[in-house]
Amino acid sequence: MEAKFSSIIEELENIFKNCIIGFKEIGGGLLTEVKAECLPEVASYVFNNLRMYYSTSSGSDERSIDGKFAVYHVFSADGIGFFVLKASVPATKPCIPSITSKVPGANWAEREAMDMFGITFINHPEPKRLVLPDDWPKNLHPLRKDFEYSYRPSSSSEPTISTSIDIYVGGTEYASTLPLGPYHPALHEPEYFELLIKGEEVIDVKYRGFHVHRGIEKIGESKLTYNQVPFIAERICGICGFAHSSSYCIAIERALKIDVPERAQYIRSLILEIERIHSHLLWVGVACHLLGFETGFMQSWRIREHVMELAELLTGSRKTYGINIPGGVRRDILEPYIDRAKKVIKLVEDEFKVLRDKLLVPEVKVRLKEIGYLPKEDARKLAVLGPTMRGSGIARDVRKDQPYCAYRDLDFRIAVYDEGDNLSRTLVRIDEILESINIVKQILDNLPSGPIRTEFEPKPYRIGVGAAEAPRGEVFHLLITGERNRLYRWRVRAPTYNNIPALKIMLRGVPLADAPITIASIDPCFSCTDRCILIKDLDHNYVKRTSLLSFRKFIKGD
Amino acid sequence: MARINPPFKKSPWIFHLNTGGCNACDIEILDALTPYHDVERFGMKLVGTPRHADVILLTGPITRESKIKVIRTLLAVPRPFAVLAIGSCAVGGGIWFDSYATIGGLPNLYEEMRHKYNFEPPPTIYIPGCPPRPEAIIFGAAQALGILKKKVKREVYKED
Amino acid sequence: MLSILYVILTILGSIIGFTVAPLVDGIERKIRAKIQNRIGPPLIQTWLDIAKLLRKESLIPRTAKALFIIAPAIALAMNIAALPLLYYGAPNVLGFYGDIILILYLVVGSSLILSLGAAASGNPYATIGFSRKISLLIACELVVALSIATAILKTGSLSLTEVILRTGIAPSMIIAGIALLIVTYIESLRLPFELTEAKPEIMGGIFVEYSGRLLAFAELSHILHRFVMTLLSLDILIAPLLKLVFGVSIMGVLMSFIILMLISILVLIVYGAIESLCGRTRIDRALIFTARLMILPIISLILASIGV
Amino acid sequence: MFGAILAPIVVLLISAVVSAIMRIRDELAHIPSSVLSAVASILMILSATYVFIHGKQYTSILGIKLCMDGLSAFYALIVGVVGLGASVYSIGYMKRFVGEYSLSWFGICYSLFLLSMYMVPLTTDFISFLVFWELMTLFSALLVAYESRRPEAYRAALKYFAMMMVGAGFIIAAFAIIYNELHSLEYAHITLPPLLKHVVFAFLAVGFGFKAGLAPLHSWLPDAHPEAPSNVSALLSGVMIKMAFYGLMRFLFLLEIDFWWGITLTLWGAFSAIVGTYLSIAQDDSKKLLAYSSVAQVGYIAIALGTAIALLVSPYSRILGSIAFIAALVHIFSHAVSKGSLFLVAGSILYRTGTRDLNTIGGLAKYMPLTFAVSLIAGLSLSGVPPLSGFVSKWMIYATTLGSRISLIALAAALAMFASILTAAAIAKLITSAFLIERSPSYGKVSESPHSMTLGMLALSAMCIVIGIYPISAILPASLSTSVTLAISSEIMLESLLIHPAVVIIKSAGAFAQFSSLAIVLVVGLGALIISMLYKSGLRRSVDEWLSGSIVEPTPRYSAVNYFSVFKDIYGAVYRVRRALIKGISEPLLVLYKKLSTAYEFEQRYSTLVLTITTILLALIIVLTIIGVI
Repeated sequence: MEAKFSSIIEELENIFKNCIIGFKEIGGGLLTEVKAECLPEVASYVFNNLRMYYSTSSGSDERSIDGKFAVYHVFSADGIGFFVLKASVPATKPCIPSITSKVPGANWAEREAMDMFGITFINHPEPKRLVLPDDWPKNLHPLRKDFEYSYRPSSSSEPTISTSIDIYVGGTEYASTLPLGPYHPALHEPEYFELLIKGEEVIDVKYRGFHVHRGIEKIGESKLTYNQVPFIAERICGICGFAHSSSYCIAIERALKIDVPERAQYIRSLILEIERIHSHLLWVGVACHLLGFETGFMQSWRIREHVMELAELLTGSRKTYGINIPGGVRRDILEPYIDRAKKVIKLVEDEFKVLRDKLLVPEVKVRLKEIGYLPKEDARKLAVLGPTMRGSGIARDVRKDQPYCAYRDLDFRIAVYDEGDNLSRTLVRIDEILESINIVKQILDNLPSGPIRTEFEPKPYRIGVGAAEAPRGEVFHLLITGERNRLYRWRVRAPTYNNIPALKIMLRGVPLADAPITIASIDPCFSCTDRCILIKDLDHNYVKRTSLLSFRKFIKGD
Repeated sequence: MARINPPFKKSPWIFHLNTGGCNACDIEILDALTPYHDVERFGMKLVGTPRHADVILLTGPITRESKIKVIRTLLAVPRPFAVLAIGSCAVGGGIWFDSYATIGGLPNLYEEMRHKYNFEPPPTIYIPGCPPRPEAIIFGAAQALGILKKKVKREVYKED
Repeated sequence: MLSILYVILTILGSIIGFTVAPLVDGIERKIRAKIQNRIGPPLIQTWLDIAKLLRKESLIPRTAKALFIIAPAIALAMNIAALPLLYYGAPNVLGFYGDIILILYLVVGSSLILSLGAAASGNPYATIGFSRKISLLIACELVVALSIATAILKTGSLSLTEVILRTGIAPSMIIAGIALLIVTYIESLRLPFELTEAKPEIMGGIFVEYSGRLLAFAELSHILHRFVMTLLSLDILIAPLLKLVFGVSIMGVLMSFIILMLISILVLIVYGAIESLCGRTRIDRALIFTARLMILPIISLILASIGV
Repeated sequence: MFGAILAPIVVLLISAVVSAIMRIRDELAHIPSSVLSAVASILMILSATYVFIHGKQYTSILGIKLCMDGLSAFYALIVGVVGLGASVYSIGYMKRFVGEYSLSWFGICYSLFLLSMYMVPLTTDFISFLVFWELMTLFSALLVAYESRRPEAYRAALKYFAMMMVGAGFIIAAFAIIYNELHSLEYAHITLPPLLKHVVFAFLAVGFGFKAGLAPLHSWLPDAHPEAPSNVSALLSGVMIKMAFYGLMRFLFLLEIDFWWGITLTLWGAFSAIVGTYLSIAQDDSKKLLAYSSVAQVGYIAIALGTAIALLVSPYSRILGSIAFIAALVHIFSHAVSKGSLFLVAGSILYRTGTRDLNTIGGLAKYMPLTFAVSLIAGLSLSGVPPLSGFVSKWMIYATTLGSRISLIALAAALAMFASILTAAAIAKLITSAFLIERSPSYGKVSESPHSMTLGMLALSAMCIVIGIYPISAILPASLSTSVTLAISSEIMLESLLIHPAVVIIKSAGAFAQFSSLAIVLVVGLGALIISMLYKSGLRRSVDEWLSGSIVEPTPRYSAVNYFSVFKDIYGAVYRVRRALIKGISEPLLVLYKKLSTAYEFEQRYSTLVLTITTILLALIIVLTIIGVI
């Protein structure tokens, strides 16, 4: 790995001699430890001069290791691996310079670290709360190691909504606000957008998300073992859950240097592609629904039902398949099923091609064209991902750039459109469906034989990064292994997390009627974005007992 | 629990209320609307505002952030109405039943609403599963509406 | 003898209009379901819906004004009042000099009252729905006014019955009738033009705060409005032809009554089918479409003024 | 019985004198003038009734011969009805200005303004007509400039006055031509050579068009009406601008009417209706919105009058023509009461909230339920919703215009129908944004307007309902005055209508009886039935507003400026043309006007004096010039 990064290492050592503490190889990339005060310059150099694509940032409470808080900024060096910048500060004064002014995409990730770890980011443009509810006490940070995850503090204030994007541009005289959400028919998840409209034109938008913040990340950090995490990772999202469990597995396999059998790699790729097909078909349907085209919605979901059938055939369940574990997969695909799967995928392809021709009629195109424009440069700055990025003309795809599973051996192309409007994002997805069908066919034809999983020996304090191309873009997992078969730190970044801030650019000047479809055009998946699962400490299961008791009481009471 | 003979037996309009779920249940609900399962057969219709709703489909654990909004939504429904708690999370909080960011499942919410808002819980059907299949959702809905005759006697757990 | 038949037909037509309009809505839903490869709801579903809504409670938002409660009832009453004034294949005994204008004002007035009632809820979504509905109403009304002016100019009478009985087959009337039929489609807020409710955008727009009985009145009034407008445009387009073919004898009147009712149901069903093949348009595009549509009644007015 | 005619004059003169004396207790000065004006208004209504029953009455005062015939009586009736409402309203409303502006000054101007409006239709010769006409202009201008410390009001009055002077110039020119042929100052029929006849028509139409505020000549109206105190606005919009139609009706029929005059007036009216309503829906100022709507409504009257002229030319369509004439009068009446009450409503809002900006007020229906009810009744009446007065008059206009079988008139009628729905939109905007939409900060302390104001508004809006349900109450006086007016124009019509007035009345009234009873029974009966069902069931519950689950109040709410925005973009040819015109023509003029007005802005104290002197000078100059030229 270090060999691949050698030229970058050399360049950085020359320029930032005094800043860099050291380089270290990690699973899936290179870790560069820098002094905290140099962080913005190094990040800016990496982002602007080396043209690496920003991925995400993560805080970490490493007080039990070296008495420090650390921040990781992850960039993707396409074709080589991930480039991770690490800076740590003493626990007594957790202040780290912010890189948001240099790398705008880091805005949310830094604010999240602010919420969850209590790390202060110096010179952050919007140092506001992002993830936690507004009535959450100020000095309580859930991801710190000394926080008891099942602790539910009482409200510190009346519940209000503070919105996280609120930079109004000019011309707001007599403009009116219109709430969109949390329970709006255009959104199937609770999220709050506040549109500022003038007549029928949206002039600005505020956003308050993280209603689906269930607190995820601590389970792997505390009590779940490596093998249990994939199941909860799959429940981060009901649509692209398999991408989450896969990229978790990839990260841990890379961190612990496990060789996964080829058949398992192929099976993972197969399920990932099936997931992409059903998710994109779902999106096509929802887009039709938002455009008021109910027939399109019904027809694309009718086709999607075949894909669900296919998934059930191959994995045993319609979704949340539960077949991923570190080191391979749990369930093999039997020979007779492959023939049936081939038939189904052929059917899907034929029916979808008919639907595609019927969907892309001029009247639909008019509603999509030149609406929700996201320029290429803004897309890179905000580090948007997936079809949103490819619709703005950036030809990136984790499957090609950081190959994982069986993608190195498969033949496929990346769909890219340059216009950056809703139509191009739609076309990207439609092309990707056909491309995925193609990949599924290839895998079904060339499924190698052999074992499907391998055993491994866990080691503590290894860092691994894993990324998988989910339907909505790159799913990214960063993890640090811990003792007792458990994770020390687990950071999950879903694509929508990077895509939502782009909405403030996309929504400006859009007619009100097109606001829902523009929001939908990034295919937002808030449950991924809001993830952060904190799972209960098994040693203190009294909470569970009381909770169950109340449930029983409830049933009895009726 | 579900002793209902509601006026909306023949035309239950449903409102989809995601209280913090992972989308899997939500998508299975939408799936139930589409050609394979087509719940419009029973007059079911997805409506956009709780004002028009007869049945609330509730998915996901109730998170701390969305709690107050869920309460407002439940108070915005004209009576009589029924609630369908879909998926393990809605039924009892699922794997996040005791996380700091949630208050657990629907029963916990009811308890809080009883105390704070003097809210008498409507007839509620619990459909577990992660996610429940569309068939299960339709079955539960049919039971809630009394379209389906129950062949099993209702039993209530008693603590001795 | 004949005049008794006329009375009976008018009353019968009104009753059929009232009962069948929601049933036709059921047929539309069934057809839509078929196009979407579904089974669809039973035919009487719309009546079932209304019956259910009548039995549910109505929630009144604290921001609402009294108009919110009264408006749906008045709108419904206005639409019902318009029903017996229409032409049902037989000369309308309730008709009088100027009834066309009364019908128009009743129909427009019902829309106006209903949207004012929605705005009275104080809800911002309803306000946007209100603004859109009035915009669309104005745009449509220009076409309607020009078409009706053609019909009246052609015959010189302001009585619907006389207009129908006096005209033969005139190109200007046919063009005006077609323009009316198209504008009826727009004004009945069917799918490309279903902008005032637009669930994914403004959550049901003008209906967002209505529930229970009030919603039932609003829905019923909406459905009746569709029927009245459709029958009015068919009266201008088809009825003169029917009268020419069947005359005004007992059999002829009965025949034209039946055919007129069947055609209006058929037209409504065709509308429903068109609806299922369309996506929603935007308010600006809808208004541009309506503005372009103005060419038809202007042509018809010119034709009528040169006596064609 | 000359006492009947003279009584209001005497009372109003007393009122002016008392107001002048009340200068010593200025804060109460508005009460005697308002009460006496109200009494005078009642006397006007009585004298009008007397004339309707007993026929034409003559009298003279200071050597000026006065005559109240059917047409004058009809105008006296309108002045009386609107004057009564506005005067009662003044008792409460003028408290607004206590200590700020002189109430005694208001009392003088108000009484004399009412007096001059009453006098204009009573005159029998051109000179006294002009005198009272100019007095009416003068006193109305003084009332517009009442809040003289506000530069807007002062400028509006100046603009109004300047434009009226130009209009008067045209009228005087027409009179001069007539006098040249007639060699008498008394009104009498005259036959002019064709070219001269058309010139006289053009001069009269333009001259009175200025006063009526017909579309391209309207620009004073949306400035002057909002700036005047609201009770005066009601009189300005309700009565004064219609005096122009009195002039047209009186003088056009002295000449031999021409078919194309009718067509011209009709198309001009349609143009004014469209432009007025278009501009009306674009306003965010409650009184400006109403003022532009007045521009549209005088368009309707012009349509009706034009149709009447076009139809009366041919002997075959005399009856329809006279119905069109009646329609014009009924619309004058109907618009007077509905627009009058709407201006009073706007005044009440202003009185309580202190603003006319629709963007900043809202949700008043809860606090001012009676005002809201008045606005709803008057607004729906103005939009022509049955069964209210506006429907009656508009129905008559459509019936005659569409029934005329003249395609240009039918086109105008179609445009008028369109304008009518635009009016509805404008009124809906007014009602929605002022009364219905919630707005924060909500006016928690706003209460219903004082009793006298409410009474004035209710009285006027009650007339909307009365005329709507018993159209005969407006049609009877209108047809009586029509028979007289048309008699002046043609001897044959006089005989036939005098002998058979019932023909006209029953033919139209009978149909009204039929449909209004039907509509009333169905709408009111069914509505009441359904509402009673609702009340009985008890299935109602008060809840919070549904904002898609959001727990924050959307602030600001949908403000008035947002209404119909897309419509205004796409159907906005009117706005675009107007913008182009303003850029090309008005702006250079505006520069000149601004220079002039700054020149006049010296001592505020002397403003009224300067205004008066300028007026007289200007009038003299114009009269002399025109007479000298001819």
